[in-house]
Amino acid sequence: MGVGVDVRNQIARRAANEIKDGMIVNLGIGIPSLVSNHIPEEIHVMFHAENGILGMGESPEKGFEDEMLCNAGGFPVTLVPGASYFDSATAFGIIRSGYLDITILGGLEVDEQGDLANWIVPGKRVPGIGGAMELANKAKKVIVVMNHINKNGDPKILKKCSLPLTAKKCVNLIITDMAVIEVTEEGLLLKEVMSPYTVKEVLENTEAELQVSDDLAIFI
Amino acid sequence: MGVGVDVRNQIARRAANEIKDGMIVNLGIGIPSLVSNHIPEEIHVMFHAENGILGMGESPEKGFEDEMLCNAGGFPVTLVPGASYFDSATAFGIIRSGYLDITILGGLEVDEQGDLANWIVPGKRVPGIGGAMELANKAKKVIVVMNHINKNGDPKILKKCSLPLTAKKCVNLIITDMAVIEVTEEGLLLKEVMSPYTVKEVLENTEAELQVSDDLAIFI
Amino acid sequence: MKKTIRNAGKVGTLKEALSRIHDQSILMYGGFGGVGNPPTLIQGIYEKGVKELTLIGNDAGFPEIGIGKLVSRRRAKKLIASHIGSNPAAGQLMATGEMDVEFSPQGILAERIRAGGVGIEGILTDIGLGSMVEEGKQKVTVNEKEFLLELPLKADVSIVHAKKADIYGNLIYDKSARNTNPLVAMAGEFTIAEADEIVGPGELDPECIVTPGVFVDLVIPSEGVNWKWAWE
Amino acid sequence: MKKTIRNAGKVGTLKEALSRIHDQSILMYGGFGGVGNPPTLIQGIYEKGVKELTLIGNDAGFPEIGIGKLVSRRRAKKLIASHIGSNPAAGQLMATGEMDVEFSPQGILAERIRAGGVGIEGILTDIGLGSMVEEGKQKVTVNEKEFLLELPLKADVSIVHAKKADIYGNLIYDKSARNTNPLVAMAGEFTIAEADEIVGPGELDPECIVTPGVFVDLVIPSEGVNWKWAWE
Repeated sequence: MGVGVDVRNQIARRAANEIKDGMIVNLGIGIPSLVSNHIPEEIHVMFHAENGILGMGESPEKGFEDEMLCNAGGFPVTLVPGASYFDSATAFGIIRSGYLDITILGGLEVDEQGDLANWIVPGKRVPGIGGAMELANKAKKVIVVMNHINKNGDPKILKKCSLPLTAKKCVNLIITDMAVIEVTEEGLLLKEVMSPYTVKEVLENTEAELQVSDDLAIFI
Repeated sequence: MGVGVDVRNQIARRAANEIKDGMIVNLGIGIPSLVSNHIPEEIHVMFHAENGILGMGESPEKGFEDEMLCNAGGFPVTLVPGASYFDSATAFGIIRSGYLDITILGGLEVDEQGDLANWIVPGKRVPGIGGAMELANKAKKVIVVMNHINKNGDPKILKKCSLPLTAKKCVNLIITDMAVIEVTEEGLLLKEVMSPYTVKEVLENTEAELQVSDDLAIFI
Repeated sequence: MKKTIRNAGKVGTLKEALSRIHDQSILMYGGFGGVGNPPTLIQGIYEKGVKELTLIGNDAGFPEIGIGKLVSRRRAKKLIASHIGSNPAAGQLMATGEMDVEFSPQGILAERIRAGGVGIEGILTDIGLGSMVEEGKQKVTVNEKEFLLELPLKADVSIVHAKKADIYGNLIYDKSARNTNPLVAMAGEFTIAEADEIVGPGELDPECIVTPGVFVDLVIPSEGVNWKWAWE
Repeated sequence: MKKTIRNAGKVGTLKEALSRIHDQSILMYGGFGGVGNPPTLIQGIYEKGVKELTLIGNDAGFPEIGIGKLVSRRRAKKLIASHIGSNPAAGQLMATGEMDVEFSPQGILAERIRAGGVGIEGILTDIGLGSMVEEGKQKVTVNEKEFLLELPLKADVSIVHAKKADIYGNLIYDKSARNTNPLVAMAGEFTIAEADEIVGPGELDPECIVTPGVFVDLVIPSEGVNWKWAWE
């Protein structure tokens, strides 16, 4: 099941709420890349890219792209004041040393332990690891944004991941088209339901055990 | 036994003869640092420094020193066109990957195997390793310049080094105030005698076995 | 890895460059998602008909973009990269067994290339531990913690794309096209840079040179990007 | 090594800087033979009376130059360096056992500091094999060849000397005073840069920044070199 532009932006908008002033943030390809569009003006964030940029700004206007200034997904970006270029080894030095406050990644499966699978479906899809393994293992906070169910209608939030893992016990927060779920020491905690879904629909479409938060909110 | 300025320059002048057009060369502290004064104008050499310079030029004139532009020994230098700055990790990357055509080092002891000791006299003198271990192990050609005998009058070219080694089987050429000696597969070969010494004097002041070259020369 | 260095006059032609690249060469390339892949050299390799290459680089580009062209036209028997998602041809060749693909986590790949360039014989990391990545790799225990040993990567020939080069081979890059290029430039037994501009001695600021010329053997003029970007 | 990052307004005072440096701190310093040692911070540490430091850096400076002052005034209980020849006080303190000295080959020391900064857990090298340097070190065999395992170095506080800094902590250095400074800047749990000049946002060329600001926690103005050089 694909999700439409509005829903993708709803997810991105909710993820943007996690980003606070002064943070260093890395956004993955796909829905994560939309998050930067939803950061309020007064929040100053340094966006990091694996290819070697700290301080990416918004997308350039059509016709003003610089083909040699792109994010890790290969799409043109701009710079903010204070930005710098460096090689990819340094870019990952920043990641491995734990300087990223938040990384927002896509996911194929997440489970009750906070394990993440997002790089390979053996025999079917082999996009490769990219930077996900380092990002998921080393960022201070790992947010996974994805559809709640896959295109066959099966849950992607599982008791135990079935696909090869990207990283173990790494995910802090899951944001889907249906729900916002926190990974806690005691398991998965349903904190918010995305409008127009109900708690019942979320539970039906989740294989993992979900505790429902006492102050459950609705995100519109 | 110290050696005077003239003799130090004689050694440096002889060492300079080994440097050919287009080479990348690293000079150690002491007598080696004098070598650059003896390179003919038409020979273009890129001098490398461990602190992170490729392309050092001659010493600045008195009063024109830049305290932030120094060689690895801490003495002011200048740059030639095509020079670059980099960090010390890269400086040693250049060394370890074998890009230095020649390194010219001082020595405490050299032996018949080409082993070099030049960093420590246990209990007496502990200057530390510095870059000597990497230079001696990885440069394409290692030239040791030193006094032929130590201050007690004892030979420094030995059957077997007694001091802790800097590197094994690393030395290609030894240039002293008395002689020029090549390290060959068959042992040490006396190639030149430094004026005003005689072969007999060289042999008397050398513990290692020396073969005398068929075309022995005198260096004035 | 000791090589003959020429201090000056490293500027040459595409033909000279291609004379260094043969069937079965181990070829390392700079670039990230096509950006920073050297277009003129890749086109030259393609037109020369070189095949059975072992390619080492960040990714497989796109089918018609950058290094992707050599992959999709079946010129590689092996690819060492961090991902191939943007080039479906790479996935197909991997599935059919026509091309062997070895994955490294992206930053570890970068460090392995750097290690090859600066003469480091291995690095320890916890990245990939407990994942498919650890298969076949040696583990080393330090202070009771286990790490994966990752080995350096080197190449017969490295190709990079620079913004400016001088005749000594000193290089500066163009914005995010820097990416893996400075690392790849160090790891080639023979390193070829194609540059958008070639300048005389002393015209590059020594403080801003990213790759010291000692790592570069040949500089050729670039004819510029000859593909249409995915976003265009 | 996770630290609190402030994106802007990293500019502070010497007093703030010194509040981070205590007796028994592990202190790493940039510089090579005094050049690139941060003079204002070193003088401040000296005047504050900090003692029993573990110092990590290329060398011991000269008795009255750079980091040498802290060594010759007995402020260090341990020194990890590549040589101490230019500071006789260091040799004396080592001989009497007042200061513990650990030597690393110079380039391996630089790589160990870099490894600490970029989150690499160990490096393999043949440098030092068969010498005194291998004492007490783990060996790892790869493809039947033996290598020494060298471990990363990190510090509680790193101090560096920059030519220019901006308010984000981005740094550029001054000629050969760059040396170990960019490596040291990455390896501190808390990194303090003293800069000859502090500029506003966007005033440093992103292509020429050597240390990205993310590695730097505090920037203070430098009062400049306050010693006489050996060559003067």
